[in-house]
Amino acid sequence: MNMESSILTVKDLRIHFDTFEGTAQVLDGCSFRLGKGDTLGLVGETGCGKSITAKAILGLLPVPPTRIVSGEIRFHGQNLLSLSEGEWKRIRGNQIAMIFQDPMTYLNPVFSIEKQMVDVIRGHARHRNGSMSRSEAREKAIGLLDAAHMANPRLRIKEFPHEFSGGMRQRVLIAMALAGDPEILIADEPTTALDVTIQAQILRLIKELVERFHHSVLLISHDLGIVASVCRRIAVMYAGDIVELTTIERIFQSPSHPYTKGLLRAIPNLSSREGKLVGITGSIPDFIDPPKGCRFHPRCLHAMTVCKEVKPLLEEIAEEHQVACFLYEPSWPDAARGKKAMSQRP
Amino acid sequence: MKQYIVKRLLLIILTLCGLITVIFLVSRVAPGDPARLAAGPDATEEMVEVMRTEFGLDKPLVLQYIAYFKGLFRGNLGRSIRTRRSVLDDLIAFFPATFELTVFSLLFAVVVAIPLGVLCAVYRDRFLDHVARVFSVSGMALPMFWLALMLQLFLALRFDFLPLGGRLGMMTEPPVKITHLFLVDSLLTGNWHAFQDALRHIILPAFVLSFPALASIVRVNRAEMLEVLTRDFITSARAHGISKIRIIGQYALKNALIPTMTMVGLRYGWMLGGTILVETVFDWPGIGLYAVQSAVYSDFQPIMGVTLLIGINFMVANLIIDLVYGALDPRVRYE
Amino acid sequence: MNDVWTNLKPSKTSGVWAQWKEEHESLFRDIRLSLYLFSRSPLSVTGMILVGVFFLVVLIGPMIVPFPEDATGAVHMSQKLMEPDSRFWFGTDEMGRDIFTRVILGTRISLRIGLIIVCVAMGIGVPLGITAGFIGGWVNEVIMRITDIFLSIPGLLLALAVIGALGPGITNSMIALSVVWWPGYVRLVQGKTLSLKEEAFIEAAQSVGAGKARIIFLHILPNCTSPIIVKASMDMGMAILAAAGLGFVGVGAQPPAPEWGAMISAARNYLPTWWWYAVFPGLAIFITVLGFNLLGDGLRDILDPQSRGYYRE
Amino acid sequence: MRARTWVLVTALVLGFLLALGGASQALEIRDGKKILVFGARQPAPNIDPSQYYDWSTRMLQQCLYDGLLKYVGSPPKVIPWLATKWEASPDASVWTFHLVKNAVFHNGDPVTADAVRFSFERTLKIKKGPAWMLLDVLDPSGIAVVDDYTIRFSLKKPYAPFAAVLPWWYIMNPKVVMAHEKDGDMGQEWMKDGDAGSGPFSKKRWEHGVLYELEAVEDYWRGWEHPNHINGFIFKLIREASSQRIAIQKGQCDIVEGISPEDFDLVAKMPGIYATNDPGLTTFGVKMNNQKGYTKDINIRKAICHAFDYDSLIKIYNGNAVLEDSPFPIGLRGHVSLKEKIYRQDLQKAKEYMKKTGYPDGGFELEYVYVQGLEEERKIGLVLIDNLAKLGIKVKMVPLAWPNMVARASKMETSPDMMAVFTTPIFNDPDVVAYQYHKGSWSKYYGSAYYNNTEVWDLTDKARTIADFDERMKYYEKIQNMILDDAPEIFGMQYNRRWAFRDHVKGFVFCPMRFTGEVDMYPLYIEK
Repeated sequence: MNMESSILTVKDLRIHFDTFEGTAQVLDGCSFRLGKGDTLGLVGETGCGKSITAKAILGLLPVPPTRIVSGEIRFHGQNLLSLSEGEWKRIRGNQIAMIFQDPMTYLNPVFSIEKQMVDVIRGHARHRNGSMSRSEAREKAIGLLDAAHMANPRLRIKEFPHEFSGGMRQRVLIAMALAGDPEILIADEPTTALDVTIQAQILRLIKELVERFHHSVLLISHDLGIVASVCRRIAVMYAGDIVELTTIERIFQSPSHPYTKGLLRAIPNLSSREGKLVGITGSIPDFIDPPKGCRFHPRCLHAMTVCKEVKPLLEEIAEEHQVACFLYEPSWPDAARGKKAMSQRP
Repeated sequence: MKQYIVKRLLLIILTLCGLITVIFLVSRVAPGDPARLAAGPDATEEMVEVMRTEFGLDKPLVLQYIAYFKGLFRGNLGRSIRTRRSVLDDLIAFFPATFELTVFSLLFAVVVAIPLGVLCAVYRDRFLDHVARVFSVSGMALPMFWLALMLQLFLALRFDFLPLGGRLGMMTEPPVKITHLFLVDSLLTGNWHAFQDALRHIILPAFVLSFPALASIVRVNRAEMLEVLTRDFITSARAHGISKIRIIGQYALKNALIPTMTMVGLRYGWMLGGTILVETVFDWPGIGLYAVQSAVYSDFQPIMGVTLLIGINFMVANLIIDLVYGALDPRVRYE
Repeated sequence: MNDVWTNLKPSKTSGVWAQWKEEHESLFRDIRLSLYLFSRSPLSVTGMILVGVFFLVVLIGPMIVPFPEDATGAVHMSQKLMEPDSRFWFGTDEMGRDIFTRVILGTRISLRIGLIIVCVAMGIGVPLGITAGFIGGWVNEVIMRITDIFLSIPGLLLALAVIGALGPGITNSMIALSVVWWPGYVRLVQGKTLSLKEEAFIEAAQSVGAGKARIIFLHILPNCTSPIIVKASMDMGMAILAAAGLGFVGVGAQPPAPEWGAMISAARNYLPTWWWYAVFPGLAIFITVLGFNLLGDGLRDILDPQSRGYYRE
Repeated sequence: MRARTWVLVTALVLGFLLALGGASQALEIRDGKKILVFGARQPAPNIDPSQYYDWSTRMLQQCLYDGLLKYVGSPPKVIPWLATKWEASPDASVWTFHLVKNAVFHNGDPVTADAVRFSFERTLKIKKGPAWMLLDVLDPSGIAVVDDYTIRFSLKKPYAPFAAVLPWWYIMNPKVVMAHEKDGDMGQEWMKDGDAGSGPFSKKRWEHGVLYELEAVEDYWRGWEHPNHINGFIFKLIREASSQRIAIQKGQCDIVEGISPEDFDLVAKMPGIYATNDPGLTTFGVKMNNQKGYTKDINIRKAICHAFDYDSLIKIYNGNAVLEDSPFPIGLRGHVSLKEKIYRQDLQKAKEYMKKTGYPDGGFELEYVYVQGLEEERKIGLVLIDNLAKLGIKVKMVPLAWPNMVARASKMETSPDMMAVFTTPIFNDPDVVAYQYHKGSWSKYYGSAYYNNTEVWDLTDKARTIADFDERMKYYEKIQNMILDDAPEIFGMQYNRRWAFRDHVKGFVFCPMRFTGEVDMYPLYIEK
């Protein structure tokens, strides 16, 4: 896939998070691209930095304690990180919209769905510098809810979040996300909070909508299955690094990174939100002083001395297939490569 | 909803009965001899007896207790030994002043404190925030009566623009009594002079009385705002490009107001207690002053009357607050 | 953010003892966190210092005051109402007594008032609260209804009524204030106990057949301490304030005791000309109470974060 | 931006306050009427002359009502008022009064002998307020209306001071009172705020706990002494000494009654203000329980009398007081000065007396009971603590509400070791003071010493039955000496009665028979 067609480019993004115990390096130089109509899945254990990436793209990270140390997020060539709050507002919802993890907590409990959606819709209208009357906005909201397969929206729109089931709320959130018909839709674990049957419905909904409105999608999940069902490409994330980036087909045919392999082995019990992989021994490392070199090496069965020293970078090992692992460095040991790798580290 | 209110009211009555009992028992521990005071210092034994029968103090405790309840239903709260008048009359005469003062103070506190709290939360750890926090912490540490004296000393004395005490200038004819609240009445009757005078008189006491309330409401509101602003629905609102003003002024504030309300209700009660001190300093002719003087005289019928009245006030206020919840929070259901 | 946090924590494992271990692991962590937060909040530190100074003054007061006898009933009519100067730092009062001396020695009275009221209140409130919360049922009902009665009117008023009966005096005002103070603790502890009863580790403890007493003393009480400590430290200030209030309306401490509130009420008659008489005791009250409040605040922020920016009576 | 808004807000608030700022006015001239403002610490919740009196109440009663006679001037004289003249039988048991013909009540009814009879009867029947003064010498049956303007009192037993009592028995209009009678209460309920009098002023505005306004009866039957007499006055409650001081200083009041001695001296020097300073008849004494506890021992009592620093009393009043030199107040009819005998501070003597007791160097504690909130009594207590410490006696200060104090005094067992008491002779006759030491006064607050000397009692009883005053004097001289020797109390001082006036207020006449703050408003007039 080529540079030009990509509308969102995340390059070498480093995010640190200050806690009283020290600085957690939660994102350590992650890079990926998202093309037009492209659907990319971001997979990894809970807390590997997926959500942070997503929030970073929408500039929703609370600063402090988070700090964006380096890197850039380019949307149509414009670096979002350099935007003012005012400019952000034009992007959010309008061009890039987000569907959140937990529908229970992402709706304001004290306002009716109508009010919340109308506010959103009119807000967008204003940014498109054309205003919109309440009633118009209301009609549009009802339309969106309908599109999100909400049973008799005209009535239910009056209700308050606590009167809806989890699935229904997620539909509301999706409808809201669509309100500004954005180019990019970021779905952060859109189904994890829901029970399995609902999950399926919601996924189907998202797929359908994507096909209908041709959004580019960044789907974040800890569940390979889910990603596979929606996305064309996939990025595997481990402890703040993208370790493997390729298409769905390849990931299942020839998973390359040891961690990816582990993931695949672990699929059955992956959805158990324990944040612990049965397939792989040990658990996600401490972000405050992460392992030197490859962050995965303490858990890696194939760990070599170099892994403990040098941080591997994403390297093309095949068409549309990048891996960050020294196992796939053909001419290793090679001081130069090592040095190059070193020089990449801040 | 209806049953809920009824239930609450019943509970209030129950509590009041308990309250009466407690105070009644307490009151009868009093060593003093009320009849003797009523009779006057030079009174002969014979005269004291006259009083004793008149106040029903010659009957055994139980009978007095029953008698008190009986009287209560007939709207008779007994008689004050100090003022030699029916307690009910006194309360009717003095309560409006207290009510006006507390409500005015509370309004003042709320109107100032809530925006201030919001601002502090928004500009957390900025100059304003620090100032407001120091102010709010010290607000609760300042002895009301002392603050009152100091204000009298510096505002009322040094610069001569606020009166020292009282409810109206002694030359100002009180406005026609409709609600018995001077500010309201004078406005209703368009008596601008009286209104201005009443306002001038209420400013200092109201400020002093509202000070602690103001402080604590700012604290609560600030804390709540800070907490709410970290919630997910705020993030999503931002993600959908809702403007900052709206997020803070509506989405966050409405959530934050719910706990704040509780504090407001609580503070109303504390204010009623505070009147004891403030009215003493500002010579405000309300039931706080009435209570103090009665207590010093160990004149008990009035104390019971005041306790009862304030108890009712406090509990009803809290009931109202709970109803306000409903308006603020759709999740609240009254069972 | 949340997922990062969960990962900074050690992963959960099941089982009573493991849970115990976890309890303690997190305890150390909490302590580290506490110290960090506390030292980072200037207000808390100020409070700490003020309270420290207060206790210091209580201890060495008698040694540093110029005229100790002035606090115990000596009078010098010849030097009444003298302005503050090098000899009488805060001036003298209507009986020619050194106000500085009396203010300093007043700390002892205030401390006594605060401690006694808070301790008595806790002594009554905490057991009742636990009983109510733990046993529940009608016991709970009865206790809480009674508590409500006492909470149904402002404390100061109730105290006033009680004093009206017992007669004025410092002891009586302390009794009166204790009488109105305990319900706060019942409410606090009862609520906490109720919520704790639901907690996993309590149920676990019960499941392994731990006795009621054991549960109360090993599980519930320790978990109530933080809020209690916080409230106590706040109440120290509030109690002192209330007692001063009673002293001011003239039913509190009696002469010649150098109680601040009483001093101010005597000083009223000498405003505005002899302003210093009223000013200094007031400042003393203010600073003391401020100290305890700030300290309480700081403690709450670190010990009892869920109760957030305020606590309820 | 924030900073600016705040500045703005504060500016606005201040501006607002300034806008509200009103000048405080002195004497109010309301549509040409001269209305005085009298600042008082004590309310008058019940002005029924038959039910109650204290200084504030009686001040208003004196304005609304007239008595047969009236006290004026210092030394106090009893002058005819509603009565023009009167005769007493030689044994002082039958008294006849002749009334003025032109006196009318506020509603126009004439003041007749019937009204007088009614008023006395009412008070005697209700048995409240001043009733005690005559209760055991006069029965309703003893009151006879001779004709419309003549009335005769036949006492149960001879009572020489009878006439001296009458100024405090006010005459009420029977028609008005009985018109408001509710279930046989003789109009008590209504008379609390009612006006059934014939006095120089009538009721205008009654706001309990705040103020009472009275207006002059322009065609008062006795006329007015000065053309510029006041047309009314506001009895304004200002409970705090310091507030009163500010009120007079700022001219919000024209007369104030209760500011601290220190302040009196200050305001007296201020422009536009003058302060009177007249010796009063009110005595301060520390009554000791003569029959119970340590103070039962006369030597301890004398020791205490000698240990007490009398000058501090004067200091407390900033020099505006005189020490008593006899059990009877200086200036009271029948007082005899005992300068050389009276107790003064002399620690030597005090210690000697202590030696005669079981406790040569003390080591016990005495209670000092005083009225809650009475500044002077509190200060005196502090002085006692200081003084008696020198004898090794500890003093415990016990402030009590007045009723509790009276209650404690009412029984010998509970009557305190030492009790601070102010007493004002209710009428100008030595008997009134002598009787305080009579068994008949036991269980009264002024009898709290439970003074026990039958000889003194007999003399007192005898003296009150003699009509000829010079004859009586012999007895009273003896009585004063005997009481002094028994040292039943610390004989303290008589403080000066003080009021501060704006200097346009003229015509004030001091009369020591009136209570602490009480002012006779009738003679006042304005001069500007």
